[in-house]
Amino acid sequence: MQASIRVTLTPAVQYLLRIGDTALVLGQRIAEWTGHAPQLEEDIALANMALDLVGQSRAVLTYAGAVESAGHDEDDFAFLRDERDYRNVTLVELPRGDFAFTVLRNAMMGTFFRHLWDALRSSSDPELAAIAGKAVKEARYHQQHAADWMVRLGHGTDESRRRLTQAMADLWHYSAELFASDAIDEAAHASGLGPRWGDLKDAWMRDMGEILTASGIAMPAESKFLSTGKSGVHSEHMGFILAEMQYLQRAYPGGVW
Amino acid sequence: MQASIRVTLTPAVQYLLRIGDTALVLGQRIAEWTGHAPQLEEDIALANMALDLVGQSRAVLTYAGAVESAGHDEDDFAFLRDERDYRNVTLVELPRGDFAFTVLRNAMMGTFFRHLWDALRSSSDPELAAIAGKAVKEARYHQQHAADWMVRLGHGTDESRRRLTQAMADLWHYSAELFASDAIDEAAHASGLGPRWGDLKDAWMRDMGEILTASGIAMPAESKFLSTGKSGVHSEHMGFILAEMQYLQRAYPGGVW
Amino acid sequence: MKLQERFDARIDNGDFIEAKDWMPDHYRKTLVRQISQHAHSEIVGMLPEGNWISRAPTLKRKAILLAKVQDEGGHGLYLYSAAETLGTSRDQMIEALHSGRAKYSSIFNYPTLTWADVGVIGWLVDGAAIMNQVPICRCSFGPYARAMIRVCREESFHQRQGYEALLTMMEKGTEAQRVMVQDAVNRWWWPSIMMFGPPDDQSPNSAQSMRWGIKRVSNDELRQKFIDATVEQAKLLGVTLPDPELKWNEERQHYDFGKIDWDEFFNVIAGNGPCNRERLAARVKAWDEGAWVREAAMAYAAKQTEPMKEAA
Amino acid sequence: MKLQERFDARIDNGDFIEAKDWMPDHYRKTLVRQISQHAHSEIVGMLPEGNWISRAPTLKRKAILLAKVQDEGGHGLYLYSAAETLGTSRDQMIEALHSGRAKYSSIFNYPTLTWADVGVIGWLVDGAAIMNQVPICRCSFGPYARAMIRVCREESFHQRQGYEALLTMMEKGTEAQRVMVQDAVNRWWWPSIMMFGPPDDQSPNSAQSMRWGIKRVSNDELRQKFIDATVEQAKLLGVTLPDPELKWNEERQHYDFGKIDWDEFFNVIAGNGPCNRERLAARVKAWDEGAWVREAAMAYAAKQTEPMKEAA
Repeated sequence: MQASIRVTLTPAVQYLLRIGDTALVLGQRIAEWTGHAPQLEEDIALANMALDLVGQSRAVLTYAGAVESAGHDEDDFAFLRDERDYRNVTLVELPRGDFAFTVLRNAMMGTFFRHLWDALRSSSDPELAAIAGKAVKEARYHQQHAADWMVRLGHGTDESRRRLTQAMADLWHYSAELFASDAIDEAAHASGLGPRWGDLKDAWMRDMGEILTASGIAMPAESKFLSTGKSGVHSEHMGFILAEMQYLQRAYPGGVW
Repeated sequence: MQASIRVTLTPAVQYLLRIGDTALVLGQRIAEWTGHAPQLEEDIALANMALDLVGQSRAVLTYAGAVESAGHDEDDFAFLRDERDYRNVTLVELPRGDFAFTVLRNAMMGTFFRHLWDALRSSSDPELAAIAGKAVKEARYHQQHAADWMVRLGHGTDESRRRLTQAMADLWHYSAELFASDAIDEAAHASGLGPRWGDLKDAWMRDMGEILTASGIAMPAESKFLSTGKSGVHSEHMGFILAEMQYLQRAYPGGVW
Repeated sequence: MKLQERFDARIDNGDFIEAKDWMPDHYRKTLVRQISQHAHSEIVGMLPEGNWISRAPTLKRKAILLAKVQDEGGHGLYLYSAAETLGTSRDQMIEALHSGRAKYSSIFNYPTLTWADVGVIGWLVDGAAIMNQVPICRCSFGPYARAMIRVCREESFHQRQGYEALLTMMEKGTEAQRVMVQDAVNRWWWPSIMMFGPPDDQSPNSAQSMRWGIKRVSNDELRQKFIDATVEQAKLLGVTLPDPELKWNEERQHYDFGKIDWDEFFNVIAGNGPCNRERLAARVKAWDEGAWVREAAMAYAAKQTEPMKEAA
Repeated sequence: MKLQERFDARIDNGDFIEAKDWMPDHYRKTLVRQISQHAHSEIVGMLPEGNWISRAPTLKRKAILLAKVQDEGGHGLYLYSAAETLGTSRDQMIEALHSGRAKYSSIFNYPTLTWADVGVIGWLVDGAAIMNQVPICRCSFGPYARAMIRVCREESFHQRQGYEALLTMMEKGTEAQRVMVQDAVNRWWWPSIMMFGPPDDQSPNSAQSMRWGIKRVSNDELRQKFIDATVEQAKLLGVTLPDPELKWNEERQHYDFGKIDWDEFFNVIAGNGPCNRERLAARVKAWDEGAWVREAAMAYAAKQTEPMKEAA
């Protein structure tokens, strides 16, 4: 049981894993702040966000298991899948960085999820639409929370501005992957399962433009860098996340938790 | 195969695991510097030390397997043992810290191993004595390398002195565990397998006293803190070391590497 | 001393003292010390369990653990607020923690070594905490009593979750998991029963706190009550409590138990427990590394109010 | 131009040029660029493999990997020394790397995602490197040629170890391990054959380097030789190379192969590969965080020589 599962990677399953894995890995990273945040209110807010993301991931992975029809539950996907079968975007696997890094990533991902869930409310699949209906409210809060901090950091002190600017330099170029549509997106679009992620780009750019303007931070030019976590080619950070996350399931075969 | 092994923890096996595990975990920590040291010469020197320590660990764990007679090889011990059965001292599992922290720990452990291997050359067991004969030369070099850096840092700049002093405050109190003899030591002493670790304390204090004097650093008073890794009660860092180190063996049952 | 007399009368009458009421300095100081220590315990207590969030073995357990640790942060928040009504700021209390002047519950100076520790903390540590805290829901200082009501409700939920996690492993799990649970119980049992504090005859401040209605039940009485309840739960769970002298005393109608190693207790309190330095260092690091964030938030807030001042 | 003539004659004669010999400025600059780039490649190349030291699956493999990465550090050291004989200090070269002016081999901008990547790097990347480097053992600049002899000997040892690690997994391992090996081959094959550089007709500096005896064999010729050798090794290993157009051409007595995606190559060189930023950031971080150590060592060394000066 502790050997990895083989996933039948149909386009629909891949589309769902991209969503479920992105939520899970971002939740894992955000949860690292618990007990270590700059102030108690943020410990609580970040733990709450991580909890929302883990919850979204559970719903989507469970649903992916139903779509795959190979008997895999949420935990099989989370704990017994090889790195190469994980389909989250690379952005969410980067180490948590400082608070500016986390706030910017949360703004980018909160904005993305908000529009993704919003579009998924009209999914042809009622189960996914129902998951989206709940999740979109959470994503709106995540976006707002991060946007508020972006403004505070952008207009706070010289140091907070410097750190937020550095975070932009480190993170912005990972956004291209979010919108690089491919055959998986086309299939989801064609079946009505969900939107092409590329179709969310305009709304994302508009929101991020507003948040950046309000924070007094310039939007960088597009680069030719394109990360590829969505197709299972991750950064070198991913292996360490999974080693830690999956260790117990791997080391206690047959365990019931 | 990926489930943990059950180790028959006779006193002799425990005595050997303390040595083999301490070398292994210290080697694992020192190896983290590879590619990230302050200068290329130190990348090489630290990798070399890690290599020596892994080699010593392999020899001792293999020998422990022979003593245990349950068919466990070095890799069973290293990769399929639970944290609670690991018997290294806590000092070596602490995160690598800055270069001053590493240099001080290497001085403390290099000095300890030098005297331990020296005593083990007279082990009643010829195999362990042979391992010790080779290892003592390596430990002498590790001690010397660390001692040289202690002097440089102690008499270098204000910053290097401040960092070395901080490392003393963080590390020194972990030395008590090295010399807290117990029934395991008594049994090794009685059978002639090896010295009571407590009997190495005077020589260690003398060497460390010299190194500290040469570095212009005061020796702290003894505290009542006593770490307990040697009996399998580790710090919270240990679980993360093992999750990373053991992941592949745990995730690929039946694998041949 | 009319104020003092009125205060004493209200205490005797079982009335709540509220923040703006007159109170003796010593009462105020005792409360600030106790409530802030309690708040610090919640915050420091986030660390040993937080240590397992990234490694929780299922997504359900990860969610439960995240929610629990988040609740502990929430408890810290209410308790700091309750203490602040007495005129000491949260920053002052945190400074006292970081400088080592203020204490937190010594139990959090033990490490969480396995996943079973998370369940055992829920069962034993939260269980002992609730036993300690339920009487505080009737404490004479209103804001503290009200905070404790909410805290206790959530803690007892956590305790049930911890016990349920252990029960799952013991009843449905593998032999390796049962070994893990028993090992965790072995390590946490004695520290848990030390959580009620030193024996009554060595607890110097208890009498005054009893008199003031801050403390309602004695250390030894609470400890006995906890042990009596826990022995039964351990049986149901299928674990052994690591005390060979633990046995039912028909005459006392209580469980007798072995001698507690108070030297260990006082050594841990004195700073020499397995994790004292690391716990405090983790809190100080989070605080120091977050300084620029708090400064930025304050600077931004100040800028927002400036235009208003100018307009006034 | 007597010096120039004598230099040309020695080159034509196949003699070594030594560091203190006269040489044209452009020759010197070309060598410094090439040797330092080579040294940087060794140092940056420690990172992708170093990434797996803590996770090596057996202690033997951990030791082999540690020794290999250590050797790469050693290669960096000889190569920096060889370049230093030309009048540029190691610090200057490192500064050029960190500022992005100097390059390193683009292959190290790909991530090591699985343990099999470590074996494949040994087999393909070291294999390609050796193919590139063997001719440099006959390069016209003596210190570089001599450094390369030692480097090549060690590299070919590493290549055999990498291949052997893969063979073990393919022959004795599980199906999951074989899938892992094939996946790593799929990802590293094309970047490996790009290591020989752009096609000869797009390689502007090659002619001059050939003329100077710094380069001995053309990019395309080396690439073909590597492919021919590797196809046979792949068969023995039991893996497929991910190029459907790869097939023996009886007439050419070589393997034909598919079109190389040079856009990818130039995009990675331009800084947009998967790991460019992280590799450079890791090196800069190590350097910056080690500044105080180097300063302390220098300050200490200065203090040691001071008394001597005073005595003089």
